[in-house]
Amino acid sequence: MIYLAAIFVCLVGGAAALVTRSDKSRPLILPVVGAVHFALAINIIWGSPVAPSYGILHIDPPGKIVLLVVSLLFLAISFYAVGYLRYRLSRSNRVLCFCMLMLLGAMTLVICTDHLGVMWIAMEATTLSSAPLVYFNRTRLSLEATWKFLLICSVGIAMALLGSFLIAYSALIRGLTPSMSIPSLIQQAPHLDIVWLRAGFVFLLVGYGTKMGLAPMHTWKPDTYGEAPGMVGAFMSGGLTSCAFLLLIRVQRILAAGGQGPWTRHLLIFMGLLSMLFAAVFMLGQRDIKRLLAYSSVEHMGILALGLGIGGIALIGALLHVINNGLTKGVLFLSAGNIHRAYESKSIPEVSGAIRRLPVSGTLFLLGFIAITGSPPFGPFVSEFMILNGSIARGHYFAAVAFLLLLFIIFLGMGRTVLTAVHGRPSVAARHTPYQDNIWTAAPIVATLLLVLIIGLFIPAPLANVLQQAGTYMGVKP
Amino acid sequence: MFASLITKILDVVILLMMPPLLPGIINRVKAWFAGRKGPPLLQTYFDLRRLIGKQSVISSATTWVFPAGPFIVLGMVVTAGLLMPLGPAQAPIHFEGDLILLVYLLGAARFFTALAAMDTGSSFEGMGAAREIAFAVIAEPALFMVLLVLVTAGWQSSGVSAVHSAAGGLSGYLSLSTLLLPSAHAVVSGRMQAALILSAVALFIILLAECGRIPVDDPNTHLELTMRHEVMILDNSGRLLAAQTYASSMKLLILSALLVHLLLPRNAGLTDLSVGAWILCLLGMVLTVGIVGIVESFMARLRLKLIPMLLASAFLLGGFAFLLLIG
Amino acid sequence: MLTAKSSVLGGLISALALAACSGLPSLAASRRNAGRMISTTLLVAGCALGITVLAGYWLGGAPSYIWSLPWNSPFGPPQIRLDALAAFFLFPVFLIAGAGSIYGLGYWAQKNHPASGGRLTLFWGIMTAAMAMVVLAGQMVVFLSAWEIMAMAGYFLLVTDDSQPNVRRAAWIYLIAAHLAALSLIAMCVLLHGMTGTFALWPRRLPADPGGISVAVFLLALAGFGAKAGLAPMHFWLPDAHAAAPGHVSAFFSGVMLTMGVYGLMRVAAIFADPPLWWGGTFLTVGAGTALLAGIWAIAQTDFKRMMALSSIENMGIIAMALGLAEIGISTRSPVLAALGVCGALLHMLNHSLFKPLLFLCAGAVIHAVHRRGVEGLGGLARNMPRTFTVSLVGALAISGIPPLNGFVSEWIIFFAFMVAGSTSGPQATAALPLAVLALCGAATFAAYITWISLIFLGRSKTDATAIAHDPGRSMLAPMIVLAGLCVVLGTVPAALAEILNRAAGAWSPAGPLPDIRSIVPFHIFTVLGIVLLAGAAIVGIALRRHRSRRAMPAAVTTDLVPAFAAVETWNCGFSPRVGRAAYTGGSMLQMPTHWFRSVIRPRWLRPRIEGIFPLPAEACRESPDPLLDYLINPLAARISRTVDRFRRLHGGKSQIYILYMLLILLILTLSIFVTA
Amino acid sequence: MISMYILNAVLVLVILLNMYALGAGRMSSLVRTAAMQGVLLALLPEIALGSRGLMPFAVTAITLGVKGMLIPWLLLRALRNTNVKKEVEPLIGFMPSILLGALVTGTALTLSGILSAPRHPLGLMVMPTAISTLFTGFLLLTARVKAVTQAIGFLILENGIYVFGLLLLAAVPALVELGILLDVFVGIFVISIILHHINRTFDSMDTRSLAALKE
Repeated sequence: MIYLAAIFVCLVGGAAALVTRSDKSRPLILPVVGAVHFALAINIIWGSPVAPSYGILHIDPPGKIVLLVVSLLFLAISFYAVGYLRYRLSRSNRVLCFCMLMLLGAMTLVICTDHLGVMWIAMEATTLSSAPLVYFNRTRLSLEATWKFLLICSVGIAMALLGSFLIAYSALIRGLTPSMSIPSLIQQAPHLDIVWLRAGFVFLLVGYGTKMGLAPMHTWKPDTYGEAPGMVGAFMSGGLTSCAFLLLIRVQRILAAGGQGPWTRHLLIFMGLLSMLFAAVFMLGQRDIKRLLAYSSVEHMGILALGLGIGGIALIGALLHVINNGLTKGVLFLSAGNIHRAYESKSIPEVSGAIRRLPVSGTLFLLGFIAITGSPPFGPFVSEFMILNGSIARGHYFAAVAFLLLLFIIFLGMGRTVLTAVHGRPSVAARHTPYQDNIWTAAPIVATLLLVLIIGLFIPAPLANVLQQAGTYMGVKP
Repeated sequence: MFASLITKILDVVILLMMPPLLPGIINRVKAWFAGRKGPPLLQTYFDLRRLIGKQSVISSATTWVFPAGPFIVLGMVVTAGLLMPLGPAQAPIHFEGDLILLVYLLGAARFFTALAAMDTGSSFEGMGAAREIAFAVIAEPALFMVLLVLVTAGWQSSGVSAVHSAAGGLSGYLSLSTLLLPSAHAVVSGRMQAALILSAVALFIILLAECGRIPVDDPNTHLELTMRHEVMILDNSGRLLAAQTYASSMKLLILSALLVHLLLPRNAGLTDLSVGAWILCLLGMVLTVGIVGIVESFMARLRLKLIPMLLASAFLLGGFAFLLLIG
Repeated sequence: MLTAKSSVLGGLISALALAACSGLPSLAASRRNAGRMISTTLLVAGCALGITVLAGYWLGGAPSYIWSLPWNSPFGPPQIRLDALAAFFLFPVFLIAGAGSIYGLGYWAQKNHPASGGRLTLFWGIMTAAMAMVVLAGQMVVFLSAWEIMAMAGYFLLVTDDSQPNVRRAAWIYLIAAHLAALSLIAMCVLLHGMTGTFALWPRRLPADPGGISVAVFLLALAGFGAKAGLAPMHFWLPDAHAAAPGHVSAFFSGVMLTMGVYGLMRVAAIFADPPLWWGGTFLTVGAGTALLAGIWAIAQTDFKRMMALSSIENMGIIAMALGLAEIGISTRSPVLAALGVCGALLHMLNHSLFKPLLFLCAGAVIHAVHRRGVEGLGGLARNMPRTFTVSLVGALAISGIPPLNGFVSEWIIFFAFMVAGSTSGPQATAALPLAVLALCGAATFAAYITWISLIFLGRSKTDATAIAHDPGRSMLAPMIVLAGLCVVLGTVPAALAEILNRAAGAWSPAGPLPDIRSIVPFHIFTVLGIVLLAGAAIVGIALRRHRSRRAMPAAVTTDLVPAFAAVETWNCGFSPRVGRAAYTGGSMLQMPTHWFRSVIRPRWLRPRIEGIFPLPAEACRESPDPLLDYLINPLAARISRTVDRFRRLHGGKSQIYILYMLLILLILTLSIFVTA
Repeated sequence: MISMYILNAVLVLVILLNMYALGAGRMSSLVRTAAMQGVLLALLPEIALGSRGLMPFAVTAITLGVKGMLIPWLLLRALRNTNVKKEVEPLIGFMPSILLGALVTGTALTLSGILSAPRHPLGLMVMPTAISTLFTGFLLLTARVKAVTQAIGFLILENGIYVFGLLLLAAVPALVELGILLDVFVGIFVISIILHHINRTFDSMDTRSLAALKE
């Protein structure tokens, strides 16, 4: 029961966090859990050639990729958290540590199940456990952000529940035994009622799309990521959204088995491009670096949806992009968090000359920007290139043109702010804040960025293997 | 072989000896029209001899560019002259594409004239140099257009198109000495003649501009504000002035030779040693400068802002000629 | 036993690795000069190794090599390929990178710029390696990666002095253009992959393309590579970037980075065995337009680095024209025209990457000496900086195409190609018309560089800014002298390059072998001409050797050639002789052509109001910003940002509205349920 | 058969409660309406399907406790504690809201034949009721000013999904069902806590003060 072990580790860690008294030593639980979880994740992903299945607990190849991202990202964040929380001793981090671990556990459950109902439960659990994380700063703005996050995501997740029911209903209406388990749904798929199946997909798309942050359900994202601590933003934008995307992949697979593949693809391409468009519009002239990153997350969710919608090599690209986006978002949010600490502001023009004020974090932020906008030699370039390649190969010329144009606009919007923030001279006030880069807050970011760089240069064989598995699983012809 | 040696020597002699005559002719023509007696025909020769013997006055603001300039200019113009067939025979130096070199050498001469002028640091010389280089921006394309017409006409009349021939088959069709010396077998069309006449008109305008004649420039006035070439050499004296004067008259010779050859009938079939042909060519040059003199007698210097129009019209004439030719 | 192939690969890879890592010591020891010295040594060693390998490669007959690297990538193994064309473009990369880095020792000295010096050195090395890799790339992903790394490294070189707002602005515009170019190239590569089914670069001699994809490929390549080369209208980033960068960085950009665009254009031009005629026509038109506009814009500039940048654009336009002629030659099956065109383009590219860096280095030396960028207020520097003056003059003569310097040879070939093109029958003879543009550009270049040379070095100083100026140190002077020497050598002995040109042209030609360039171009005559002219200049020089006059006049000198110079003041109509300020300025020198072409240049006249009987002292000046940037791009950007601002209200903070969005999208998607597939 | 009558009667009651919720002018009555709806729905499986064992019974009991008592108590406490106005502030008026709700309900009822599964033991009323309730929830979420009203809207939205879930009781394992319910409860619980914080921090329930984060 290796899946349960991975979840159990988080629960135990959470319990330990609750009982630990010292705010100084409590964060150390995070790296411990992170390391164990990572080891278990490695075992799940590469431990056996065929993933074991225990009842509703099972991991599919796309899930392995997401699990890898989540676990890796958490590992990096957990080390970062130790350094970060040293600067935040003014308030208790008990809830923060507990909820981070609960979030990890819930995400692991999302990944390691093949039952739509359980997925929903776990997904709702992620919403609930991340709400206190958003409210960590205890300011009016963070309260407002939490409220909006909670309200919109709850409504969204309710839609997802309805969608899951609708898919089961599509079996019922044809007189079949309704089920919410994915293997049996795949089996039933050719006989399911098309209209209800499609309706189920629409609701699931809107529901999990909300969690993913696809436009126009993305409205919670800038507020939440803007007000949450950087590490929380990193974990949510890199891990949580990837989990939501995983659910869409799984649902899409059911639809495809039911012969509705082309229809879902059109929807996904539409939503993907719409998300990129919204992100592009709101990134132009965005002065708040964390909100900027939130919109970048919206953009990349759009890219993922687009890749899934296009299919073929683009789907492999999208899966690779899950890793690239997750890790790069980690780099960006964590370094933005450091900048936020150092400047006690997250908007230009207060933030300027970050490279001078924080040579390491500033440079990392800049490199993260270069990576996330799809510049080689970083990973996102490879995956975006694959998506573009796929869209041409499969005849989606309009999508390809729109994709490139929107990437350009996004580059403009993002570049303007990021470059203004990193270049120039820091203000006098910013030079006298206590924060300085240290090994805890810088090394995890450097390591993450190195991984992004490695993926950009070449795909390590084990990873290529998992990608290939996922491709075969999703019916991509090599 | 012997004949070609003779013609080459003849060519060099004309090139070196004849230039100072031309300003004299112009001045005589002008004087005749004005009803004056005018200076002697050989006045420029006398001036040159006197200047060579004189001491130079050199500004302390200058560098080596100033004294070297006139000699470099002279060297460039003489080299250019060696590329131009003055009579009915091939020039002393001729090769594939020498016509491009000719323009570049004249350009180099202009470069150093302007540079030497700027070396004095005087605002008067600056004015002259500014005008010189500004007018060149329009005059140069016009001159190239004329040459393009010449090349295209030459190729069309030869009946061969080197573009389609394989490796290395150009056989001299881009050389002034081939293009300007009509062969008896040339194929001539009315269209071609019209194009050549048009380009000759263009060339005449260019000649007026390049050699600093009225209506573009006034070589005689000493009101600095109206001058171009003369004001550039305002600080030159002695041998420096001699070199400049000599070089500018040689430029006049080269361009008028080009004009004359452009107007020779394309199928005239001139031979190297025919005395008549030599005299015809020389007379043509004299006639050309004579016309320059007539123009100078009857026209005033144009207003500065009209000069670009004049030069642009030369360019357009060349362009029309080309289109006429290939149309 | 090393084969020739593997030793070339090994040599090139080590050269690239040396270059790429050369900045690390300097970055690590940013406070000390030693790190910088080690870095520069490493880089120069890498460049020297690269040049040595190239020399060996040429001597070995320049065969075509392809290496597949053992590497796991979703796009097949990365490939590196070297052929004669690539080798031709590699040479300037190594040369200018090496020369520039030595120059940088003095120009951007570590002790004056401890922080940015290390960064500059680091990205200089990365840029060198990336550019070499762009040329060597044999696979799309390798190429795109190298391209983007080059663009980014260029950005960081550009923002070396990032405390200056104008530098940041120029860098930002550069980055926009670079990104636009990169995206175009990504799209181009994807389409190429769709066409050929392989990720290998560069496809050659493909049969005709039945679908219309090749049109898109061509246009995207033109946009992408054209933006890098600075072809109008994608040139808008270039003048500001070159003006804002440190001197040797401008030299690097203009001498080498722009040619990467040319390289790409050449590769794309060779895709089809029988390219459509309009390809060549488009190259020719775009090139002519670029050269014309840039030539005219250049003469209106008073900031001489902007002027030089515009002159780079102009030269890129000339190269594009030559490439267009070559392409027309291929399309019309005229090997002579094709050979002339491609050799003209290649040679002019090489020449430009010698004299333009030289000029930028000279400009940098002047800026270094007087700490100002405009030509205004300078003058008379030839006396303070005689060596800089001499090399600057060589550069100016070379770029103006004055024989016997190298610019003349390539311009001669291109003129020649035009004349050959004009001699075809049929409508393609109109291809000769841009000859006029080339002539105009030549004259405009003349005008611009005469102005530059004379206002900076000649005459009298207009202010006392020049009083302390002096020739730069050896580390700055040596690269300038080397480049100037190369300009002279290549101008006098162009035949030395003939074989290399032949091979490079052969490696380019998409349609069979081309005729030997030596059979068309009389290289030996250039050599004779060069020797004669140089000898003449030497004679004049010797004859003008000054020596003291025997007469007792103060400061009177005499020489063999001109007897008895009497040194007096310049005659100035009786006005106070020592007032340098009355002389022509950058603004006034080329005011006339600026005025003629004002509708294209769109200069801004800043005229003071002079009123009253005793008016106050006033200044008038002229600015000539880039019209495209000023009248199109900036207003457009402002309008777009206003429009976008209107959309921002969508995110107004009300949760009710947000939920309404969800309801709306739910409704829309629900409607799509009933769309049958 | 009798259970079918009761079922249909309860469902009609749920629809009526929807209308009442849309027209309710006082916060407390709105809260009570939602609670009553929750209680009715919790009892529904027991009434309609008879006893199915211990586990579903436990589910019913928990639902009753949470939806009928805990959540209303939390919400009412939030209302009582402060000096907020006790009136519901509509963005779309009460009457138009009711009309809109009625329109959607009517449409759903008309289309019930198409929407429902043939021969489903629970008959034709479930689907229209679910749609009506869902829409009511959405309307309260989007057309009311106060944060508490939004929470209640969400509650009603969940009720709608619950009604729909009745059709699929067979498809969902009891453990999963329990999990879903638990999540819903914790969700509403967390929302209530946040409401409480909002109340304390802003001294109002007005979402207009919750609009500082915007572009």
